Amino acid sequence: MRLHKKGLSTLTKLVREEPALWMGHPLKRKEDRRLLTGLGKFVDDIKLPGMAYAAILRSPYAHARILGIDVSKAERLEGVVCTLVGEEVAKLTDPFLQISSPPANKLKDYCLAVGKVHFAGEPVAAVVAETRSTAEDALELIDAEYEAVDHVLDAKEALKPGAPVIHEEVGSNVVFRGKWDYGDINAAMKQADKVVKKTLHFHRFSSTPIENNAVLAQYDKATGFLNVYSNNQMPMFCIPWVSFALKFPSNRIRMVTGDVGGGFGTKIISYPYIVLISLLAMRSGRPVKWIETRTEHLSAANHGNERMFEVEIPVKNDGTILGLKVKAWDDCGAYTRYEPAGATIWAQVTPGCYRFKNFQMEFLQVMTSKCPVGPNRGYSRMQHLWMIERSVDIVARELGLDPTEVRLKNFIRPEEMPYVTPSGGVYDGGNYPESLSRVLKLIDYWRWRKEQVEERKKGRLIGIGISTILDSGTNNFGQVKITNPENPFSGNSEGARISIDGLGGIQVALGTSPQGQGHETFASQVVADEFGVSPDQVTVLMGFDSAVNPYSHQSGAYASRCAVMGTGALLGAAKKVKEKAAKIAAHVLKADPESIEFKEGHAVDRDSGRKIPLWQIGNIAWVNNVLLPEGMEPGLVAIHFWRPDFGLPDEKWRLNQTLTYSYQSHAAVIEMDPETGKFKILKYAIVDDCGKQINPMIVEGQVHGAAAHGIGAAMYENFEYDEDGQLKSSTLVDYLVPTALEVPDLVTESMETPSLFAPKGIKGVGEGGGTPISAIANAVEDALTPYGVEISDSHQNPQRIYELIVKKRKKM
Amino acid sequence: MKLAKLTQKDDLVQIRCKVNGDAYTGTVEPRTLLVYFLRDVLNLTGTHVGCDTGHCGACTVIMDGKTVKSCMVLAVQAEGASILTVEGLAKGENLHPIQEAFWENHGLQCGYCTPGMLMSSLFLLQRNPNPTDEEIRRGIDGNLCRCTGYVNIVKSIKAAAKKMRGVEVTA
Amino acid sequence: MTPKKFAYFAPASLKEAIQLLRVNEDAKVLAGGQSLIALMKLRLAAPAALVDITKTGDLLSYIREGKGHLEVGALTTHDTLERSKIINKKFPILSDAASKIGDQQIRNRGTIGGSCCHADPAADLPTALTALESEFVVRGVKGKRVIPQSKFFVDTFTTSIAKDEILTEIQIPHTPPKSGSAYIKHSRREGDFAIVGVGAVVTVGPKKVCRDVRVSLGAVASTPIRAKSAERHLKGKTLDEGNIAEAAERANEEADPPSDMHGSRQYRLDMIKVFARRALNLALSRAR
Amino acid sequence: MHFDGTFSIRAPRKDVFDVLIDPKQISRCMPDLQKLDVKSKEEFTAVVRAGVSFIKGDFTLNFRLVESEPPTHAKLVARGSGIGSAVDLETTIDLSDSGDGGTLMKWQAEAKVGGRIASVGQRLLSSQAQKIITQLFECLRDKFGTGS
Repeated sequence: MRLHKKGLSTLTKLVREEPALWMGHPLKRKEDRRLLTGLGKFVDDIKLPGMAYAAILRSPYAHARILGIDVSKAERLEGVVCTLVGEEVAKLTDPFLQISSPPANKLKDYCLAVGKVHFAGEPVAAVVAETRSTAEDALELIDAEYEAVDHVLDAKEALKPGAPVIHEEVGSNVVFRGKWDYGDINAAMKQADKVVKKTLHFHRFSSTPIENNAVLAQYDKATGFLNVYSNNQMPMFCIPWVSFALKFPSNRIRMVTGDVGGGFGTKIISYPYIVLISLLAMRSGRPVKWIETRTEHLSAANHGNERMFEVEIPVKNDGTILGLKVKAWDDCGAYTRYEPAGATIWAQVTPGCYRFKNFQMEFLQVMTSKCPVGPNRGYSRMQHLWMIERSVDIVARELGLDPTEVRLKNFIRPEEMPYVTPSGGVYDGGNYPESLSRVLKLIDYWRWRKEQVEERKKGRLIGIGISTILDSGTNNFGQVKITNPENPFSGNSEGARISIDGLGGIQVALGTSPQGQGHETFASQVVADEFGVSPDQVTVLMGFDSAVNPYSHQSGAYASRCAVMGTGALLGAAKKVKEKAAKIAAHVLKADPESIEFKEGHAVDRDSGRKIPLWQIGNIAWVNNVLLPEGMEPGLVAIHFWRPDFGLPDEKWRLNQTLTYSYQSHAAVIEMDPETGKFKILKYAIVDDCGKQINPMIVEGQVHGAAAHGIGAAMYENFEYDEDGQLKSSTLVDYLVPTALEVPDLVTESMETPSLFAPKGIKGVGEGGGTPISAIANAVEDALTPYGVEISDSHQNPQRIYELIVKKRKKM
Repeated sequence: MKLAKLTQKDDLVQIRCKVNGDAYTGTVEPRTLLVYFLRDVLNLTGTHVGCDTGHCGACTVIMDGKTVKSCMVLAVQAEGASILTVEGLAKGENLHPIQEAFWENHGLQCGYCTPGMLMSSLFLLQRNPNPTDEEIRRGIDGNLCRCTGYVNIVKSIKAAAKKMRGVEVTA
Repeated sequence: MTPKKFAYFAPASLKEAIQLLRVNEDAKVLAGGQSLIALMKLRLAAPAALVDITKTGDLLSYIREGKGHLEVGALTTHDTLERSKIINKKFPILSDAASKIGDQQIRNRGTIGGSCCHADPAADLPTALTALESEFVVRGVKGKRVIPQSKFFVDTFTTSIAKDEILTEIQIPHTPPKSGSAYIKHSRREGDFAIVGVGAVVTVGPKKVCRDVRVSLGAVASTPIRAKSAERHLKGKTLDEGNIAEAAERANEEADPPSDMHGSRQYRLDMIKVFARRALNLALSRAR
Repeated sequence: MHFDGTFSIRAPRKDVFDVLIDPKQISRCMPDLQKLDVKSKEEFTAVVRAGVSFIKGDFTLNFRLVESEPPTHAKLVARGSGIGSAVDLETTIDLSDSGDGGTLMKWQAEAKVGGRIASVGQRLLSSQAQKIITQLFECLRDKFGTGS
């Protein structure tokens, strides 16, 4: 890993104290053999005896009253096991928990629409049949009658008096309205040489993992257990939703995940489907499998938050940004499945990487007749960071300065770390100016700037865009108390169990439920270092099983938390096991437990040099237990739950919302075809810093993936609705996921500034904050400098760019 | 003229084909997609389904020497065909050089697109043992990946090409 | 997603296939199936029967010289077309089009005949074949007939092939010496359906005068169409940048494009001009 | 989707109006009528087979005559479903004398299609809807022989 080594900063070298053997090593992943040979275990690969298949009928209307659903013809079809409609669901279940405050929390959400449909694609009925095809055949036989009512597709429209109300029980379409106000924005406005104003729009897209949502539910009458096999990303976090809706005891719900084909946040809010399929399993008495189709996924799983901004930026002529005043409208679609979390999570990164202290944000979250939103790689921060990074470039353009100059002028300096932001965030170390200067070097910024001028003379339009953003990780759930102080969540926690069995085998179980991030590998590396063994000697359980793995109800893979939280939990468990193992070893070796260390598969007495193999300690602990020290409990296993030191929001909503603040600088060079509005990326470079790296190969892979998502969002992926509220991009024909021909080669380099607060100096990585969305928007605007075109949308659709050019040409 | 046996919508059709070298005979509904025949009937669950329209490529297998999307082929169309799936790549414990290269170069993360990606890589390298980056990217343009940004996949295929040409790979 | 039920036939000869099409209500020919099966899975199409013509034993995949034209068997795959030396040399417009269809797996399986019979107005090969004034050989109960290109594409997804006829061959008339051809499309990603697809064939006479020119457009009407006004403007004129640009300005006169999220009607009308010019220039550069 | 048009018809207004509100007459102009069930003068159900080429299916449409001001104005609404999709159609017809003893017919149609067709057939939806609706009105016009 040459790049990785190059990326080591001086600071890191100074603090790199103990010689870690496996941490920092680009170890080949332990998961890969099964995945490469077709032996991965995804939900759809599981077959249970007597299993039947479910299919879901969905609303063709964006907003309509359900007049009646007749399933009799479907039920008569040979091979159909049972059906379920919304009216029955309303009797069998309670509405889902809501995390908003009144009146938005009056919203009634069920796993099938009850009385009314609220977006095109909403489930209205379900069928269970012997085969997938028969279930789909049966859907065609259901007669559903609707009466369309007015719908609303735009957040600002949805606020107007007389606008259709999506949920009557709420009384309006507002989910949340809040004002963050720090420093003195009015004074900043007065001080300013200029106030830059802009209206911006962040579009809808989603991470679209290649594996769609999947649920297999089995109600075991004998044990009274509900066994749920799914690819949910936070299986234990969704337990309250499942348990309360089904009125089913939580201690008899078993949640299992195996290999998961990507998540990126989109698999967090699949609880309505878990409840639906569980109901069907209970009704049919059979294990029931449901595999979401791609069309279902795109139209009804969840989209990323769409957001509109009105921005005012007071600046000095030298490029100093004095503050930021923003009004934001967040469109969360028809339900609040994980909202209004998104209405606060952006505040993790309130000022971005910049030093301004005056900040005011009025934030409105609004419901519309569109697919509900949910977490999506860079959840809620990327919209905000895009707005900030776009604003910085707009400031540079309006002041006639180079965008890098404005950034360098306003960046928080490394010597100011740890840096407390106006909103109470505590940045845990980093060197933003260095990150930027490295990426400029990597892409050869100044050469491109020269070339740009030369090429422009020849009619060739080159654009260079840069962006430096924060990639906050390990969230403090205290942030959701901002939208509803009654919410019973705060902090974060994760569990791990380590055991050394009677034959010396080390087994590890974690609460994190991975979707491709390589948890088996990183956990092996961390534990191997603790016990002085090779990662091969450590077995980490794959997936997650609530009957087997230790967990907290905050367990899961989301918010870039796994490496940090998992390591915290692993270190705690290892400490407990080591302490006990040391006592046993000391007892056998007649040594002081304090002088026992673990090396090369042995417990070694530092003083005498005598040693005892791990297997022998395990043997004594579990089997040969007469040899145990007097009074010691047999067994060599420990569970540890780790939590970072988090607080609660104060009266001004100041709060450190995450533990770690990784950051990345991106630079894109594009070439624009002004005749068509289409452009291509000529070069793309990234410098990331996620603190100390456990496995630099995995880190680099996460950086690549996050960048590809951002590039896809910036250039290809867009959920667009027609005037009737029908999603135009509900298949991969129109929802354009980039292929290998669209994603350019990504040149990467990394820095390693250890976190000042997280275990081992690790920081979360993987979301990338949607950086390419701003880097590319900035590059497009830069390329179009001769036309003076302004980019105010996050999606760079060729037609729109073309139209902007045409409009300017007419004026020229 | 004698017509092929007239079948009805509900009739099952017999098919014979070879999968990973083994001969199979079975009956299927005409509408059964090849991917479900492989997954549900033959229990070869390495071949995945990721979309409805033949865009994601997770279901890619090699049929009579060429990559096809097995969700866009009816099982009955595979009558008499010879099919290679991801399960047929490794020889016992020995991984195929392409599998090795993906492993060494972190060419996979969640692993869901990987089986299809491997099949496309094999087809590409059989045709073109020494592809350029551009040729590699074109060769896998029918396989979507959401985890890797394709960077390490391209790298893996390059490394696999070297291995398959017998050139030693230096780290 | 799975198709609705249908009956499946794999006739052992073309003759038998034709009979099956005749006697089965609502039967559809299955070749590569790369468009049909997707539509059946989405349950937008639900033919009662499929007649699979790939197992007839009749030779339908070939590229060979005929009398004054090149003959391409209907089951020739896009991949074969893309890689054919003779097509590359004589009709680069077809290699251009074939190489831009879908992706490698689709090109491995999709066929030229299937693409033509499917008659999607945004498809690449029909547009390219329109510029080439190809002819379509179909076989039916009464034997063989040849349909000229101008009569072949009738409407969206509709050709003039009768219910009990099968397309067996496409005949591509040879172009005179000093001809060049090209197909380019404007699409979001490389393999996507065209927002605008343009085929161009030019024949250069003495003093760089345009002896003949044909420009075809895809995705801008219910069938591929010819940009006749542009052709008329260029014929007999010197093939220089100015004249080509002027002709391209007229290329959208016959178009009546639809709108979708990738391109509005107006955008397509504007793009026709851009891509007509580019296709003509590329075709000209290939005229030797 | 909005469509409209104007026709001249060589027939008196009253005759034209009577045809336009007669379910039997109108339904004959619908594409590939499979079944007609007239419940009353104001209400009928038609099953039509519609689509593009082989992409077609049966649609069950419930029609209601919601406004009728003989012989000048009528409004007919239809709601129905087919191919996993919902269809809502609202057509308004206004008749006036064209001066030469004939009738000037102004028609407007507002069509809403939701569900499978709308979500996967966007590229073709509006042109095909236009085709079907225009054909329907042209057929009605042709019943009287074309005007000027």
